[in-house]
Amino acid sequence: MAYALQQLINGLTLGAVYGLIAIGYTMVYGIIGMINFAHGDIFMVSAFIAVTAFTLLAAFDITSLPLALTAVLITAIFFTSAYGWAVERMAYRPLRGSTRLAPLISAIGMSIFLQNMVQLTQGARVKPIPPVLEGGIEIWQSGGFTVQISWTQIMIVVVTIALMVGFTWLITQTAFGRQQRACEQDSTMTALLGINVDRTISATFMLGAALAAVAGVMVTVYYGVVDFFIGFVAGIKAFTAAVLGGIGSLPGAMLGGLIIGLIEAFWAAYLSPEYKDVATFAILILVLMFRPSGLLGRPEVEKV
Amino acid sequence: MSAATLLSVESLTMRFGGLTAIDDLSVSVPAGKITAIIGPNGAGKTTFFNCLTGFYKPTTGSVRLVHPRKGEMRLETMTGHRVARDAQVVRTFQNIRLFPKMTVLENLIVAQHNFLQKASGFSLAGIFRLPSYRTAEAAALKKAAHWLERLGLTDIADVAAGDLPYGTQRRIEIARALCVDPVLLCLDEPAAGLNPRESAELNTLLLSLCREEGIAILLIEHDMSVVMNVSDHICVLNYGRKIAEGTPEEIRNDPQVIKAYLGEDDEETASGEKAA
Amino acid sequence: MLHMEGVHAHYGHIHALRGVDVTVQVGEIVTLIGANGAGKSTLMMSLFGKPGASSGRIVFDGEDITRVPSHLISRRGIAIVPEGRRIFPRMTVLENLLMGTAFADPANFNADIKRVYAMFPILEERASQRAGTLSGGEQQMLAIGRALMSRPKLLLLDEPSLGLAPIYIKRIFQIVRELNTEHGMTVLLVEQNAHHALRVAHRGYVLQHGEIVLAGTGQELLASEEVRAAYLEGGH
Amino acid sequence: DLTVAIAGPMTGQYASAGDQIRRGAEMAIADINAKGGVLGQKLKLEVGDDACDPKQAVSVANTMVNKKIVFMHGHWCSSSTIPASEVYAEADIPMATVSTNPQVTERGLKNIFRIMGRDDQQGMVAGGYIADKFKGKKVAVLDDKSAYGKGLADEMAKAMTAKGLKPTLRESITAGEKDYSGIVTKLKQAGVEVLAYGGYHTEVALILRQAQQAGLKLTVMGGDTMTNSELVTAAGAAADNVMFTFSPDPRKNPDAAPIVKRFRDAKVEPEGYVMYAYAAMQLFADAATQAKSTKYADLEKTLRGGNFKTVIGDLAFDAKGDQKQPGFVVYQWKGGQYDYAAK
Amino acid sequence: MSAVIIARHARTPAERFKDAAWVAFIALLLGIPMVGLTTVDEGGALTVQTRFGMLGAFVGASFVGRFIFRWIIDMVRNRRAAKPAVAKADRTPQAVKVIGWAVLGASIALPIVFSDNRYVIDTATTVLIYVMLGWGLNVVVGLAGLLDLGYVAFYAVGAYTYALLFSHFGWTFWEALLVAGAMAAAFGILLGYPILRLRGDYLAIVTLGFGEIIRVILVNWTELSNGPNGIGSIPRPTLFGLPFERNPAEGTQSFATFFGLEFSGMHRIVFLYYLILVLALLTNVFVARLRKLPVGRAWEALREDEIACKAMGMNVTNVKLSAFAIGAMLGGFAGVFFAARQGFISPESFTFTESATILAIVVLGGMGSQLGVVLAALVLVLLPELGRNFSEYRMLLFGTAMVLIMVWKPGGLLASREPTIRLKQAAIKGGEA
Ligand SMILES: Nc1ncnc2c1ncn2[C@@H]1O[C@H](COP(=O)(O)OP(=O)(O)OP(=O)(O)O)[C@@H](O)[C@H]1O
Ligand SMILES: Nc1ncnc2c1ncn2[C@@H]1O[C@H](COP(=O)(O)OP(=O)(O)OP(=O)(O)O)[C@@H](O)[C@H]1O
Ligand SMILES: [Mg+2]
Ligand SMILES: [Mg+2]
Repeated sequence: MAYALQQLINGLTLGAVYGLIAIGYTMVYGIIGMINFAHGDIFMVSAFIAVTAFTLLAAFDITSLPLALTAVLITAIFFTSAYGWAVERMAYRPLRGSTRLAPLISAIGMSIFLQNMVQLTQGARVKPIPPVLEGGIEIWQSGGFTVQISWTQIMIVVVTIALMVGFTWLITQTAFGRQQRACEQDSTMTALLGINVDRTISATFMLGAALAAVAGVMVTVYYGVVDFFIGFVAGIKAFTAAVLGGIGSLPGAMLGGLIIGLIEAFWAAYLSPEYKDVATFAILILVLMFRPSGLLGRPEVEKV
Repeated sequence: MSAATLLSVESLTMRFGGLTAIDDLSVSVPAGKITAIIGPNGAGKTTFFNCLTGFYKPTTGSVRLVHPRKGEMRLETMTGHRVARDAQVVRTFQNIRLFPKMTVLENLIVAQHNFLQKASGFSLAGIFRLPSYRTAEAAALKKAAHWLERLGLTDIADVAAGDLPYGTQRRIEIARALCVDPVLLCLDEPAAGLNPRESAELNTLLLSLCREEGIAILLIEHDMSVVMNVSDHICVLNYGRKIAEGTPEEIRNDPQVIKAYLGEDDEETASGEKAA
Repeated sequence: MLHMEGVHAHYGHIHALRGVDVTVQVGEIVTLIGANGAGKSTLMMSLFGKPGASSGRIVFDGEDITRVPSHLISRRGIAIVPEGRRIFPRMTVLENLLMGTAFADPANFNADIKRVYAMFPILEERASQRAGTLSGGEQQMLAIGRALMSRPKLLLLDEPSLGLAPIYIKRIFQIVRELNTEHGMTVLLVEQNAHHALRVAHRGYVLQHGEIVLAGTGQELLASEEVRAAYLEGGH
Repeated sequence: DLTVAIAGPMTGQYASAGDQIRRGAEMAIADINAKGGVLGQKLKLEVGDDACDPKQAVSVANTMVNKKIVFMHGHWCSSSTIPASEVYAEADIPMATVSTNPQVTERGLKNIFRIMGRDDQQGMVAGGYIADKFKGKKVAVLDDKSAYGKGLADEMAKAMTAKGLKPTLRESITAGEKDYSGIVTKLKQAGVEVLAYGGYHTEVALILRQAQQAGLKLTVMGGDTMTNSELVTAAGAAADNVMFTFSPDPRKNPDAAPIVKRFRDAKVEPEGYVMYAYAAMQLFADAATQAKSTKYADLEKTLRGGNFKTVIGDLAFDAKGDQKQPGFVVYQWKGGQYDYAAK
Repeated sequence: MSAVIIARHARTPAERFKDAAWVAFIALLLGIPMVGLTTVDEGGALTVQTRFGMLGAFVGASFVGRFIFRWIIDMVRNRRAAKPAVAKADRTPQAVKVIGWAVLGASIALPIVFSDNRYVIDTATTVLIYVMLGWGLNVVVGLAGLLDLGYVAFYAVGAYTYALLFSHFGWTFWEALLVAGAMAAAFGILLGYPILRLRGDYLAIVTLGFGEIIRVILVNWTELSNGPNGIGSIPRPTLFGLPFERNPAEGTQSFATFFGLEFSGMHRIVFLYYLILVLALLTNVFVARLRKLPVGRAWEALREDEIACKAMGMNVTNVKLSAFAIGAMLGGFAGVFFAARQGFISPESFTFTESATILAIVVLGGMGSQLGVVLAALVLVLLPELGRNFSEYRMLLFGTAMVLIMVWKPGGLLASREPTIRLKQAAIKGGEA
């Protein structure tokens, strides 16, 4: 029982991390109608920025945790947004209006570029930072097994939920969110209504990158180790999460992330860890068979 | 009704959540005639088509087709492509749905897919270009050429359909539907976007399809110059219910129809029609 | 108010406008008629630079807007009901209407939406339905409503009566007239239904193969033999 | 000039290993050339990047054949070495590899020489050590599903069981992930104290970190990949509990001391594969000198029969091409350095 | 939506300067965390190192690069605008034909010209494998418009089917070829079935997941696939039973002994090359003919409008499944060849990156264009190969090139679509007959 509870906590945290990246995916999806393959790598870039920032702060002896964390978050968001902007400008904007698949390929190219750029400029070695936020709460003890939840885990879940709520509000309730969705549905018409499509898309990419930046910082704090390859795995898992929950739906992305996190945790805990990815994808396929637009995605009714 | 009934719809209902788009509707469509379905916007006309042609599964009700060769069929139980393939009830769409990057001719050839696919021995005969397939292809081409000619599309046969003007696309859609060999042709606002002259040409076409080829036509249309001139029978819907039924003359003067659909002061339309 | 001079436009290799001159004065209703593919819709869209004029000049309110980016055009007071409606299918009716107000004064919102709902009561009924599931005619009403939400100085209507029931067609032309007389809105109208169009219009142009071949007042065009033969009469 | 080559993952996930190989080889070539080269000819180094992708490995091999190399050191991943070696075999190019998969030398190819131990030998030493040292403790055997990791883990488990210590858990993880809290919790639940791990250091670092957070103290036994000092950087103090098997440390070889110093002066820590790459080049130079030829037949014969002094100690090969005295030793990390573990 | 490029007014030097300054500013922003700063590992802990010189160089290079680039682009554009736009549309089909024959001629001549360069021939073989894969995926993505990110699964199925048939039953290449193709097709249907209702990105992720499932199973199901160790010693194809070996088994002949040639590794390489060339050409003819058959047209129609297809009485399910099955089958054939050529296969050869590369070939080729796939495969395989000289910069350049090519030709290298049937031609033919 205690064991199951601990695995539940593990799964939820992992799920929250996936969800956080998936929200970024879904944001960007909401505007270009296409998965942004470079998103995982933007996340990776932000993790590196976080490592550099943490190390710098340590060098300046800034030890106050809230201060350091805020400073790192701001730095990461700032620079990562610039990366989000640049990716859109280089790999997406020139392809506006071409086939849907063209930006997919240029984004894959971008992803390869970013990965190798980081490898070259920051080195192929893993980058560790010392534990930032240590300790946690012991929830329960049974049969010599202590169930723990660390502060970092709590922080990740709280931040993720807060961001999800905030961004859901932004997308569904504000004029900006509306304009964003309009760009995806018919960018020409959106422009005819006086909305600067390019700027809206850029802004969305920057927001998506900002979300990736938060995820990057959280992951850096949580795992303490980053390398230039983390974007790939995280990207695919988050992509899966976004789709499972229904692309375009932020709560869906969150839910998808949590489900995948839980499947991974429990499959690995009670069944075979080898096949946990198979389980994840098999469940994805099953869900999509019955709900072709994901769990919370609005079914695409096409009126003829 | 003198002619045999081709299609009879009985107490058809279609609900979307709380919204009842079609409410206990019964209609019968005679063979070899043109039946028009009219009614205000949102009355449920397109939804009615969708229920007939397997795009929606009606909430309740039955749709029976008496196919001249294959006997009675229940359309509401048939899904998607079966209605077109087996029952040969073919439709066009209110929002044109062509294969935009394919040429006009290709659009018409694709419509003969089932015939050609069989002739190609599910590609086996086709891949080796056996004579049996070649003759079938020639036949399909001939049919396509025939309808292209009838609809005045021959000159643009090799142009991508999506690049053509709206009015032309409407005709292509009709030609494509005709290539499926319909026993019942369901046209959803075929005259939308046509100018009066083109509408008049459409009238001629519809009449000849019906009179010469014996194709029954079910027509949704807001252009009274078309509806009143070609229909043998008109059925008026409002809020998913049938509010009137009869010949064009009866409908034109039905006070309920005037109130809900045609509009009270008929001066403008009337003169427009006269001119048309 | 609007002045187009020798405007050419292309779609790839298709030359859709071949030197069009069109003028619309403040407070006028001007209609464009022409056969299928004559370039009527292209002309309207070229005001917004989609496709852009490859040569020629477009002046609006005394300003050259030939090269102004699309999104800045509507902010100068032009609104369009485009061909094919182009509503946002996955947004609700209300959200679609809100999209029309991106640069309008929020203070006018209540009045504007009331006006639109008064014109098309069905839109109010369906305010939270997804626009993509509306019937064809309802979508057309929505497109018109959306254009009106921004209180444009110049309203471009590309076949507004398409797919509407006769009773609504009458309403639309009535509304056009009303907007014009009561609110001083200038209107450029494309219609297949040339009778209606020419009757409400002060002036009209006939477009053929991307060129203006005839211009005159509504009455003149209505009376013109060529126009009658080509666009008004349908030989039985 | 004589062209010799190295090949390995210069890009991609395992690029840090490729980097080590390159640095070692470059230094060796410079040293050899400074002493006048081999048989009076200067050596020229070609670098091939296979990114650990078997298909690219073959492509690299073909490039190298075209460049008329006389000796190859590589590839690094067993799955690259295996297909690539066939190309070298056909083109009569001798090769020295550090790939540890038994298959590498089990296919009857004559041109391949392994200057590193095999997974099975390594696993035997590691497994035996665990069985002796941690008798009665709960041991989990874990691998990362790579050819290398799985082979090693299987051998460790076999050796332990043979000596009477049955693993409590036998699991696999997916390399490249970041979250191993699931498996850590599982280890904690099972009361595991010792982890026998087949795989790369990156994952070990993460497991250790996460174990520490979960309040689980683990001793890890791994293979040669644990030599990478990234492990210490990433795992911090927890790395002190990591043991691994490796050939006798070349850095401890008194003969190698000057070279170790030269590396350190050049800001390269001669860890992991650096010294091996250096040794591979020495091996070639020595063999060519002994054979007085760089012809394949002569080289092959010399390599198979001879004894060669290198920075990693003396090398001699058996009929299959495996090193005669692989001599794996168990090491332990302590305060950022590794040293022989207590017997 | 295509629009002619509007002849912009020429930029003034000041404007160019401003533009370049803006780019330099962005470069500075991007460069600070990545170029300007780096962390190095010193004694087990990280410290930050600054590289302001490098950052300066990077920003400066961006400035100058942008300035010159813009200038050249403007010059080219002005020149283009000055020239009257010629209708290229009519010329394209002929040009395609000419290029097509030229490529074919070159590929036949290649082993003769480079008869002793195994690298060139071997790389060309790789190109041809990708061409074949590209043509297979083109059926699914280019023609049927179904986004498939897990195509590599079928490639793997083909390769493993051969490897297993050989290792368990001793089947030869030729015997296994058809069975493996059928097996892959069956997997295609297996994948196609549950995802019939899915669209766009949902399809993409499920196919991606399917590719991963196959790979993970190959890694873990050791009893079947020998796990990560892979399967080795897969025999090479023979020429009518003549193997390409130095020392043929007792009492048999090898290619070299049969023809009285001295053994050379090149024989096999050249043979493999011609073998894949023949397979690829067969694939080409096969796909080109399919495209002109009802199925082919149905695929394209499906890509254009699924609902209209239904309204025409087309069984959309079957059309989709046939696209998946045929695409998968071609992938399977390529897989068999791959296994035979490598002689060793392991799950590492069948990763997502592979799927992405094949997809890139299809898109870059210009969705649906057969010759486009050839050109794209050439570009995407040769680029990283040429990049070998840049060692660690190789993939960086590859990624950059991928973005640049896509931006340069968003529709793909050969984007024009040739109708499958023409009224005029048909009429003429009909008239003659
Ligand atoms: N999928 C759907 N979901 C919800 N409501 C729908 C759906 N399809 C249609 N409706 C509603 O049902 C009603 C009938 O629509 P339908 O398209 O049948 O009207 P119509 O008679 O064709 O009108 P028009 O003449 O304007 O085309 C409309 O009010 C529409 O909003
Ligand atoms: N997106 C496009 N791509 C290519 N050609 C186009 C495109 N849109 C229109 N055309 C072509 O441009 C010409 C003018 O078309 P346009 O739509 O402006 O005509 P229209 O007068 O509005 O016709 P309709 O009455 O059918 O609406 C036509 O020949 C048409 O084929
Ligand atoms: Mg309708
Ligand atoms: Mg138009």
